[in-house]
Amino acid sequence: MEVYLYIALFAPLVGSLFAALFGAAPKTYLTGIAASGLLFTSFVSSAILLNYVLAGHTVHVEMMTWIAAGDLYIPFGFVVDQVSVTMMMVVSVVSTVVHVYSIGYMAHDKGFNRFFSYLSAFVFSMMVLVMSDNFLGLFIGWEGVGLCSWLLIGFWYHKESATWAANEAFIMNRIADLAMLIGIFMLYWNLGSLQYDVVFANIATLPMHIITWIGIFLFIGAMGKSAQFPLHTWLADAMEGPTPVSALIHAATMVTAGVYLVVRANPIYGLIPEVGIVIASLGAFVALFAASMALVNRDMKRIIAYSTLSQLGYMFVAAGLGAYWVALFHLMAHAFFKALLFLGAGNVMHAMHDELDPFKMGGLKKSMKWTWILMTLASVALAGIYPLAGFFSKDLILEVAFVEHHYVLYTVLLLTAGLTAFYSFRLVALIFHGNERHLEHGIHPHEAYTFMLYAMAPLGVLAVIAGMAFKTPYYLMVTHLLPAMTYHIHNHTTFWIMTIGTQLFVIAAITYAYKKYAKAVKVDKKVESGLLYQLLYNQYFIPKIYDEVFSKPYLKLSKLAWKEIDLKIVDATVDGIANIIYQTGEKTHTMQDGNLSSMLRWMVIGLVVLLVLAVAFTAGYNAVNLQAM
Amino acid sequence: MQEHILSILIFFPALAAMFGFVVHKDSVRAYGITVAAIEFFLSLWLWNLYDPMTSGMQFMEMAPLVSAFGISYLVGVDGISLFIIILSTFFTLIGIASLTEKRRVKDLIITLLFLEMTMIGVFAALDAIVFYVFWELSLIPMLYIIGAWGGPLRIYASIKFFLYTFTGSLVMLVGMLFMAYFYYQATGQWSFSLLEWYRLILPVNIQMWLFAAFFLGFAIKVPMFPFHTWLPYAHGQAPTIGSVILAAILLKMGTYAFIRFSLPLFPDASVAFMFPIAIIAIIMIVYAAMVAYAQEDIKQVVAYSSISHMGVIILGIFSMNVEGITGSVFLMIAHGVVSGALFLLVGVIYDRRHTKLMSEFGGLASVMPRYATIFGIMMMASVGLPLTINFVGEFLSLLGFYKQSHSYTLVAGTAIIVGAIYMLSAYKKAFFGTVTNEKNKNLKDVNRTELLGLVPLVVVAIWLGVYPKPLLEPINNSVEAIVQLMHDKAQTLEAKQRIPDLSNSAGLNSTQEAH
Amino acid sequence: MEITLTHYLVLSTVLFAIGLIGVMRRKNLLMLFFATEILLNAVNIGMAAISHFRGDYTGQMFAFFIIAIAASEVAVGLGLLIVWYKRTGKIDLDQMTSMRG
Amino acid sequence: MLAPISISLASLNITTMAPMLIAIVGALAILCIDLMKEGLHKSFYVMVSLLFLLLDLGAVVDFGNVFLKSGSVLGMFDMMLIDGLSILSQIIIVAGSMLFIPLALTSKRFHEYNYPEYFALFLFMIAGFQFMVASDNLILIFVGLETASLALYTLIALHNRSKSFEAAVKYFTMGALAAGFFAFGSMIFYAITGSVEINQIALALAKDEYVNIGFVLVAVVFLLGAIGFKLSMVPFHTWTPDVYEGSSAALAGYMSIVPKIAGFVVAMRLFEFLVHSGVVWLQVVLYVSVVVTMTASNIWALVQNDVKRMLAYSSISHAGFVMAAILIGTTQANTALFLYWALFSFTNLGAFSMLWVSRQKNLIPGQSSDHPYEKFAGLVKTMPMAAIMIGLFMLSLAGIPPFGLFWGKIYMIGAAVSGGYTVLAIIMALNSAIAAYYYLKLIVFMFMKEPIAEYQKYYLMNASLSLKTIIGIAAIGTIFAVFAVNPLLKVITLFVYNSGY
Repeated sequence: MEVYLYIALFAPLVGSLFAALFGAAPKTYLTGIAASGLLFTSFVSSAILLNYVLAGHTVHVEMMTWIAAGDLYIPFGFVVDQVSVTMMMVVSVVSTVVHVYSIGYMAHDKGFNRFFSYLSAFVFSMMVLVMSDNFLGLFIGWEGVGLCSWLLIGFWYHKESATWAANEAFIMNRIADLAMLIGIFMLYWNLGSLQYDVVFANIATLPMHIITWIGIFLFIGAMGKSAQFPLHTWLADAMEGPTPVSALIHAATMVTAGVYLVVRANPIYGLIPEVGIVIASLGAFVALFAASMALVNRDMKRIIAYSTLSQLGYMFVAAGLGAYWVALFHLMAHAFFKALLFLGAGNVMHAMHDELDPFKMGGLKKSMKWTWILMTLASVALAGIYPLAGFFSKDLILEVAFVEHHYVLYTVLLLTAGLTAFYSFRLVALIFHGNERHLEHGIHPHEAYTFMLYAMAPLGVLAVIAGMAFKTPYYLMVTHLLPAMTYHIHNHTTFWIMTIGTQLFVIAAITYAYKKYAKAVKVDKKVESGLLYQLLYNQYFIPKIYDEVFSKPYLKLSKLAWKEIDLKIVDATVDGIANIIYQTGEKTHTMQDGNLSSMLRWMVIGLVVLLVLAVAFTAGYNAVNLQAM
Repeated sequence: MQEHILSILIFFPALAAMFGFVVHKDSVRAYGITVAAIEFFLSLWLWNLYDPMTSGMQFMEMAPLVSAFGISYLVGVDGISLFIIILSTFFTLIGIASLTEKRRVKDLIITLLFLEMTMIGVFAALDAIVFYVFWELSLIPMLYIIGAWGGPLRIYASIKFFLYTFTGSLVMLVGMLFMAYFYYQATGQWSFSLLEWYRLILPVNIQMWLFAAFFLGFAIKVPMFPFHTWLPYAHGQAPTIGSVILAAILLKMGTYAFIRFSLPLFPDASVAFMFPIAIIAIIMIVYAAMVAYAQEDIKQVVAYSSISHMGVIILGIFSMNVEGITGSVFLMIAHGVVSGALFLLVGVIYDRRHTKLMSEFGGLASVMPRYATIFGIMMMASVGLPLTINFVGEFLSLLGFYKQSHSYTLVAGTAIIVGAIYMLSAYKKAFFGTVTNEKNKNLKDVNRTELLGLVPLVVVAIWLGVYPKPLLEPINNSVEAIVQLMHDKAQTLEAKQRIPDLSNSAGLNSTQEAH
Repeated sequence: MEITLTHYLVLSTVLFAIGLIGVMRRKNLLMLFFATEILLNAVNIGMAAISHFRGDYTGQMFAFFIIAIAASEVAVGLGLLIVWYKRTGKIDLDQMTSMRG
Repeated sequence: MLAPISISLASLNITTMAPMLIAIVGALAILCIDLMKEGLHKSFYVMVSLLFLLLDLGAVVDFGNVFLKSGSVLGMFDMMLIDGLSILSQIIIVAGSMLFIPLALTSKRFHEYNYPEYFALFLFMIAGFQFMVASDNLILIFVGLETASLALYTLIALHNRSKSFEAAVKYFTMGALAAGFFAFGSMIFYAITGSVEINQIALALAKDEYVNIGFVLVAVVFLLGAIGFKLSMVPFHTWTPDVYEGSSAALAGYMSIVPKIAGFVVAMRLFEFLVHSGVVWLQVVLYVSVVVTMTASNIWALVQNDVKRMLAYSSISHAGFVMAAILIGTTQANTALFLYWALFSFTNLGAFSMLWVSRQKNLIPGQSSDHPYEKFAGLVKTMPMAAIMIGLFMLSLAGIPPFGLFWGKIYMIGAAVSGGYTVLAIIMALNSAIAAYYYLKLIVFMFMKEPIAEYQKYYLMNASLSLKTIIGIAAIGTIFAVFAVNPLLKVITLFVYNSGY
């Protein structure tokens, strides 16, 4: 089995390096095909491992020593257990799909080879992240995906906005990474190891406040990667990257790493339910908060990004409330339909010559039938309509909140579910229904390459069946490792009222969205100039606030530190001391005026001064001696 | 020959430099590369001969020099100095091999070879005066390199570099003499041998003063805030090769000396000064990073980034535990590789455009993709991405200091944030965007000579990031000896508590007494 | 009034002071040399007097040596002065400032 | 009535004067030879002088052996005192002179070397210095001092340029004033103790427990003025830069070394017993004057435009540095003094010789002095070896290891540290840093600037084989000093310690 583990892990790396070989060469499909093929290999290996794990085994290997200093010992160790194999499957499936899709999507891009190199490198990092058997190994993947995210967001580096967004993403993640490092430090100094098994076995022996702090710091780390408030702004900006990237990284995999971390560290969080409540509350808040921003946005990809953010909130609610397997389940389901949604958006963008404003589109279902179907499917799944994936995973979270008696959270999530349905179908309606507004802009859309659609097909299937088909086997498998909590509303009436009510609520939201946007778009000036609309449209002014409160002052402070402190105080002091010495020389060396008289005078003055000192000293000396006598 | 390998390593370049006067100026570059390569392989051989399981000094050589005053030629290596020596030979080789300077190459190469001697001498010396001799002597070649091949402000920069460092080290010299005097009082004999000094247990108040005296010398060299202002000038004006050596090796002398002198000689004072120094280190980290962010000249960005990274090294050293000190030694090497490479990279673009202002560039990624890639890798290494060389050192240094103080480490840890800010924004300014400047349209990508220097560095930066064990193990063993020594010598209760006692732990199996 | 050693010494000191003042004030090189002679001779008086009062000849011996030295000094000094005068035609100190700083 | 004088010739111990007599005989011989045959080439006189100096040195070294066997020797009515200090300083004086005298063999003609009197005066001067150090009798010290000084004034004046005369007159006049100081100081000591022998004075003072402390201090003030003048302590230093500038570089170098070591020995004899007797005033005054001398002259040296003047100030600074030994007064410090000076003489010899070889006979228009910094601009490009040599000497002067002066410097600072003068040690160290600036300035000009065409033809214009040899010796002495330090230290410590210092 270890062989499969290594294949699953390193096949993407090989793909990346292979593509990198052609980095500077002109575009060749070979790179794309090879990378995709290797990923497929990785997927197959993962599947084999999944099979193995399903049989109740786990694989744990230690490849080699990485860091050993003092008592610290960190190997490159990898573990395939119920949790990581789930993640591996998600990652390898989505990334294989995205790779194949990208061959078409990036076909006309100069940086084709480079793109596959980055993309495969990302998959490798992600694999390291999920498969590592210790916290620092996870951190390698953690930073690795950050790097690839930076590379891929800024893939079109000639665009100012893209590079800016790339840097923003990287730096924001770094802020969170610091907290994560601190969490790791705390683990090490308190437990003497960073291996999962050692840590989780001994964590309960620590005092409560230390566990709490560890939990908090690790969660802050997770917040960065999963773009939780207040570190969320980078995710929307990250949409500057190519759309497959958004599908893979910023929807399906990387952003869920935070959730994965919390799930993985469940023995820690299990001990500190208060922190769990905070996580859940923050998750719920983000779910609503992000959904609200998605309501009015006029950028297709940003809408989906906010939706992702919102769904991440759901996952954190589940994780925070101790329903780790639910969180992981939603993570998986979400990965499928959200990636699908993004890839569909990619098709639309291609057809629309990179136009992103859905208000400039419309009626695309004629020319892009399959895309329409797939995106609608994904949206339905996202909205959580029975029997698609979202229903099983998302509604489960609502139930968790309800069962755990967190009715506020439940209400918020319910409301968000409605909002989700609304904005999802607002988007679908705007793009695929109504007038063909894009004709005004002289754009003639066309469907994407067939193989791209075929590539998307598995995701479509998964979006439909993932919930229905996988829930039970998944539950059985993963609860070997995660707390096996079941969330059943024992009162059947309540259960049915809740389920049907939710479904009706969601359907109502969908209908409203269709009604409002499917025919003609009426721009309501009054609403748009309203405070609420402006607030939402400008993302609660948070990017602006960050800019004003952090970025600009930091730059100003930096300039101040350089020009005023460094040059005018620190350096000037040094030069000042030197100058004082030099100037003293300049001023006083005129005492040597070359005139013999003054030279003689200096000598006599010296003598007289010494004489005076001698007399004074003698007088003082005698006085003291007299007193002594 | 094995027992004299250190002396050979030290004096071979100097001898070769003398011979170099005879070599014709057209062939001198080949000569320089040959000598540097031989020296590099000698240093590798040293590594090969080195027993990584032993913590004490190896290949010791001793010859009395001024026996009446206790000065002797005493050299040796342990895990701490071994790799810095190899780094020195490595960078001299890389530096000469990728030399693009056209003016008076012969003088430059001879100077570099002399410089190599002094660098190795500093790291191999175990006698305070011999150490001091090489320490001071290293200033002169550097002075010449900056002053003769530098930019428009080169004379100001070189003199500032020299005088500043010289002033600090003179105070340190007084400290050394005092130390020797103290030894004389204790034993009735003069000695400047470090190993002898290690045996002394000094009264705490004397430790404080001596620590301060040594500190000044080392701090200026490192350079620590607020003694750092010579560095931007030196880097800004120095030719590429000068900056490379300065950043890669010369700065390490200060931090190395902290480990070699300050910690084992003055354990109590080190503990007492730990937090003030940590504050300075934090200032270095954050403040230098901010200043770097404000720079307009890309070389200055790298220069200030050095200060910032040196802050982390200092923090690691004063963590007083094996993890931190091992990390800081490793980070010295890592920072040497990375900053050296970055300066080489800046040199590449400077050779083409004769400017280092970022506003002059933009969009280089499309004109010089290979260059941008290598720069990117090195930048990421500098930022401390895992699996690159810097991460191991930074992680261990911060991890080490976390044991001493949580809040300080939290603040110091912002290094990974602020570091990313200035590096990424500089990279963005220079490499991203569209090519707006006409002059940049037809720039040539890195050529073979330049790759000759850069590729090995990239390889090392990643190799040691993935597999740092060959270095970490010997470093760790030697650091354990030092930490144990410090613990044994510590007198104050605080010091006893802060410095871990390794004698009970399993880690000491391979450790012997340092003397 | 009996003349004691103190008187001699005071005289010596006064003469020395006069010499000093002369050294400081005189701008004429020749006069300056005279002033230095006064200095040395002031010492001679003191030496001779002390020698007498102590009944010890060392002081007188010293005085003789001082006289000899003073004489040679005059020889050298005047030599220099003459050359200087030949070259510049002046023996004014204020002219002699080609080197300074 | 005079008592009958009966002195045994043996007790006269006339051999104690042998070294000086050799020098004097040499001088007289040169004069006689000139009477017999005129117009001999200067090389003849140089070599004759060298031979006599060699004999002189041999005699001194011989005394060294005697001293090691049987301790100090007195002679000539106890006027002569051959102890370790006098032997060491005589060795430095004679050896230093031997190294300087070949500098007369320039390739260009300088008119003073055509006079045999020049060499005769030179030997007289050496004899004078030797007398000065080989006695603790104030009379003999005074006589020696004046003999040497008068000869030196003349040597300076013989350079036969307007500036030389000016220098000679200045030096002479101030020297006369200093002589007055010395005489007056001696007189006061004589008045309160009835003796002019330093050890007698010390005994007498100790006996009455310094009851006349006021007068003692006044005497000390005058002697300090006189010795301070010789050692160029601030503010008695004002002659130094002008005289160095006015005289030839060779002679200036000589002046920076030999007269000063004589002065140091006298100062050691005169002041150390007072310091040890706990005369706080003197300690304070010495402390202050050491610091002021070092620092002030360093600061003035910074702003000089002429290398020779810079070196003049630098040698004031070095003298101040070494004066610290007298303040500290331990054996280690006194040893350091001799060690420092021995090493200093090699380096300074080299530095001034390098100026001397590039001396031009006439100034070019716009040139204000003999050796402006600009003259050396870009030297490394035109004459790399010369530049490296000058650079070497400058680095040594700056105290950069491993060159000569560094070892003197650490031993001296080490002495200060062990003597309990830690602050002084730090001041001394920091002064080295200031000093580094002006030495570096020359290096900067040589190595980092472009050559100026007009000056180029003057480089090494004066060089001849003998000058190069001397420079070579100086360079070897400077570079390999590290190997000489240990034997030097051992010998010096032995001599100094056995002399009771």
